[in-house]
Amino acid sequence: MISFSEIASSVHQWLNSHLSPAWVLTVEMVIVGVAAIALFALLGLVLVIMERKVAAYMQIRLGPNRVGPKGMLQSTADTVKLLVKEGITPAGADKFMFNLAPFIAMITAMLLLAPLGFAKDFQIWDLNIGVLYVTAVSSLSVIAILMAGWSSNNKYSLLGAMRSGAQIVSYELSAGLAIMTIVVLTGSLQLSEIVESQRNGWWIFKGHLPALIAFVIFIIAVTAETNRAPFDLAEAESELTAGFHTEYSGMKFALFFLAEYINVFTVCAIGATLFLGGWMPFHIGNWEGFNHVMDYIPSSIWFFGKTFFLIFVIMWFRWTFPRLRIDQLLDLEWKYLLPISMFNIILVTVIAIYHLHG
Amino acid sequence: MYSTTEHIGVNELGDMIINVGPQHPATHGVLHLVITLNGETVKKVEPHLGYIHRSIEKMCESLSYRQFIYSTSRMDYLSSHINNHGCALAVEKGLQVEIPARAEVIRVLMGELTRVASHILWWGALAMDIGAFTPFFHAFREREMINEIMEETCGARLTMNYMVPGGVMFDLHPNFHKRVKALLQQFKDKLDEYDELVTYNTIFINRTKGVGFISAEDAISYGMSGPSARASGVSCDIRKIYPYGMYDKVQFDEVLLQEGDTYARYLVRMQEIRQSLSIIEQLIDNIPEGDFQAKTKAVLKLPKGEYYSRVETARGEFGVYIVSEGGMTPYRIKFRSPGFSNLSALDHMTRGSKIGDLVATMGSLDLVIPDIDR
Amino acid sequence: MEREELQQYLGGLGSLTFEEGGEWINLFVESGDFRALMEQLRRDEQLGFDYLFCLTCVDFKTHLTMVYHLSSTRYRYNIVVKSKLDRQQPEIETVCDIWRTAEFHEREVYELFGVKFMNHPDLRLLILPEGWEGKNPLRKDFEDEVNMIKL
Amino acid sequence: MFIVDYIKSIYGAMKSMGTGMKRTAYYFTHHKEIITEQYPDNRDTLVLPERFRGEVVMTHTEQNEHRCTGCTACELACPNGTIKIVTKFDISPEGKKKKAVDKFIYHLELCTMCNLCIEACPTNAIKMAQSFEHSVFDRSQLTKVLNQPGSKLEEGVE
Repeated sequence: MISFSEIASSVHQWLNSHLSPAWVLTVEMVIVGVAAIALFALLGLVLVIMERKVAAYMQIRLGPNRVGPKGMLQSTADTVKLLVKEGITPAGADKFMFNLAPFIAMITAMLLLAPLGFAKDFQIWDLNIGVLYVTAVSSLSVIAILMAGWSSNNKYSLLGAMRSGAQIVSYELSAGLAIMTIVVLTGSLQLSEIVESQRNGWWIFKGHLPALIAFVIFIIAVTAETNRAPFDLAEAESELTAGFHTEYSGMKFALFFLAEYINVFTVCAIGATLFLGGWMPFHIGNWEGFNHVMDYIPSSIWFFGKTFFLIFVIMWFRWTFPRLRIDQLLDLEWKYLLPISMFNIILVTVIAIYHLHG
Repeated sequence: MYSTTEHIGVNELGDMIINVGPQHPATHGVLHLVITLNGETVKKVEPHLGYIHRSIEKMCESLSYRQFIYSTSRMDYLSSHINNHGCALAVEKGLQVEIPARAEVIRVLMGELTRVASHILWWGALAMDIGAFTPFFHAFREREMINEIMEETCGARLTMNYMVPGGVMFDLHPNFHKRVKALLQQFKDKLDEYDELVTYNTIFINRTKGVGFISAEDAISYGMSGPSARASGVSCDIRKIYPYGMYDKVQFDEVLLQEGDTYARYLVRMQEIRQSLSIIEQLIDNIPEGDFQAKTKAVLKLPKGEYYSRVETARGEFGVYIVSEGGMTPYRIKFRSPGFSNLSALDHMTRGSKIGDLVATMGSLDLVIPDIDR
Repeated sequence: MEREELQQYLGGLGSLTFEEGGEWINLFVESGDFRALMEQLRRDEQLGFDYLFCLTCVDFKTHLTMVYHLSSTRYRYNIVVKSKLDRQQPEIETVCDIWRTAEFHEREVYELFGVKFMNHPDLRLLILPEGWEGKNPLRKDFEDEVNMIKL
Repeated sequence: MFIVDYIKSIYGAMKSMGTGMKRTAYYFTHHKEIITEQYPDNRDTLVLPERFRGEVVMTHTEQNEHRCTGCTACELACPNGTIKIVTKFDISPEGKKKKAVDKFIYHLELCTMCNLCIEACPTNAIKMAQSFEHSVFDRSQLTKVLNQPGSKLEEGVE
């Protein structure tokens, strides 16, 4: 069976046999860049249509069903529409900052892709501080939002940006602590090693209660960090019309939109890697036959399956819950999530010291 | 109309001034609020009205007593039938006509259906204000059933114009009974679902409890009425205190809560849906036979004098004040709309709260803008 | 109190004239005594008219009449207080510190009828846009060639 | 106890959200509950109730006869000036002049579908049709003449 890692290594060998090592690296980087952008474009389209369909079914509607089979090309059509629309820069805006912000949002979202293991031995950059890199880069996204909100010269945008700043900075903490739980259990910051450590069971199953608590906190915190409902205060529709991207239109708006979905994808992929074993198949103890069938499913399908399940959960939240108020949002973080995750990390340290985990 | 600092956007104290509306998702129409903000905290709310003012009162001065009723449907379009009822009552007071029992029952039935439809839509809209989108679509499912009943019997879905002085325009449609029964059954199943989705949700409770508080004295002083006032413990249900139509012959409770906050207003309306359904349940099997319209003259002339009728719409007390000089048209009509008074209390209720609270409070008042502007 | 009793009681409050007929007790008061009477109606323990449910004005071509519909939530009395105003210089004391709902209603009457409410804290146009000061659309002699369609 | 309350509040919150999510999950998996009507596609099967008020039409028999005597009762009953009746004088066989309708002009753009004209008509000449797709590109197309050209008053209608 052809796997991603085999394709990658064959491409690598072919390039090595024809070019000098420096050129090989350059060509590979270009290939990776193009592949990443293509993946993002595709992911954006898929996630938008998925969100709309999930929302529609939960709201007893049909959802998009006109363009393409069952409306599956709707988001493509929307993208084309947004591409040809005029991108207006408001007269009072800080033009440079205003036009820069959507690209920063996009670039930070793309940077997060680097350490992800999409399939077995298929990773762009397996750096040894992968987890640290993820937490560090993901907090950059607040800069884009603040920039967009401030430079728009619109009071709604400003309010939205300020809300989002407070929100992302606070939720960084508990998201980081939830990730630390797994780091403590694994003893490594390298994402490939974390995946490898789950060969005999995913952390959510063998990590006892602390891993479960950390998982729940992680999901809540990343929902907040990506500005998704019920934590979408930055764009709170009924309060601030569209929040920080009120003034954006056309492709600049689409980039923000895309960045939001890419962020959702990357944080869900990280969640899947840390807690649900990344590309590791699902195994049950000694059921050899069952485990064999599970092994037969390609690792990339496992990875994307888990990621999309988490994305679905986050969408599920969005279409069920009302929005929190800004003070309640901060209450939730500082009074509930942070103390619990601090307590949790002590608990997990005890478990790790006594080697109670599998 | 505007203060000079408004164009700058910041006042002398450094507070930010924001225009919410006339086009804004939270105002459900063309309401324009100028709010003064200190960070996230609301310091002052000032409504600017008139974006949909059609001067219905002036228009009615040139319409006959048969004709003016239709225009009141366009005021509070969500409880148009009850508005029409109020107008018909005022005209009938002047004409001294006896309304057939069947017409009375039909009027009350339709009125309660309208109330349920209005409350259901409000439920969805409030949930949407607070950030939950799904309830809005679920609300439309039940509302659609009521609209279909209206369409079948009255001939229109929203602005029915089913009321004529002396009764109603048509008899009930043969399917009416069956459809209302189906509706009652549907609500039995679905009202609990509403509770699951919204009422008991922690986020919803946190967003609404203690938000937009108004005391009973203030509610009376601001002239509030309807569910918004009853949530503060003000007994003001016109159906109970000054019964009209059939309301003195049916069993229902006036829902009163003491908390006076957004959650109480929410609960009052949810309870009122159940009360209205019970009224419908009592009446649907006991519709008396007979005429649906009393005989009236082709040209109606009210004797010289003043006539005031009060009805309870989904939003509160609706009053029709007719001054007649004895002619074919009213000399002066004043519509006392519930939304206008309820809106005047908004500033008092939201001072010192957050923007999110302002939106929640505004949603809980159930404002319909054409009703405010008239 | 029954209607007659109430009427008697009200008669003792000052110089009023009653109008016969009508659903509720109608009382006329001179605009000079108006403010004192309204305060009494609100504060009197026997009456307690705390709910102003309708405030409007009627243009009778020769004069304007302010109409206040009052209700007492405690005793469920309803009365109508009226006051005749001069059509050229309509002026009356505000009641918006007694019933706060009057603030908006008086602003509405101010722009639609041109009645000036003395001591009103914020007497500006509420519904009509800028430039409508002094034009009073609900008066009987108001003409608008463009928007009014005569049937 | 503070800790007990704290845990209880967390549990209660989780439970309430769980019930909400269960409800949306139910609808997500039960596609039969979908109530969407796909309007332009279901035109063929769309049945409007017979009382639905779409626009005013004048009924004509197969012999191109209508029942309108031109009494202008509907014109007087209309609150918006939607109906304008232009009358003419027909010469009856006996040589008498008789008032008859020449043009029944109906302004759909002014009509609020209040049904008062239908109620006022003494001869049941007009009725409400169920058509509701009224949009046109030019406002003048909304002004209609309801009596068909060459139509006559039905025999026996006074």
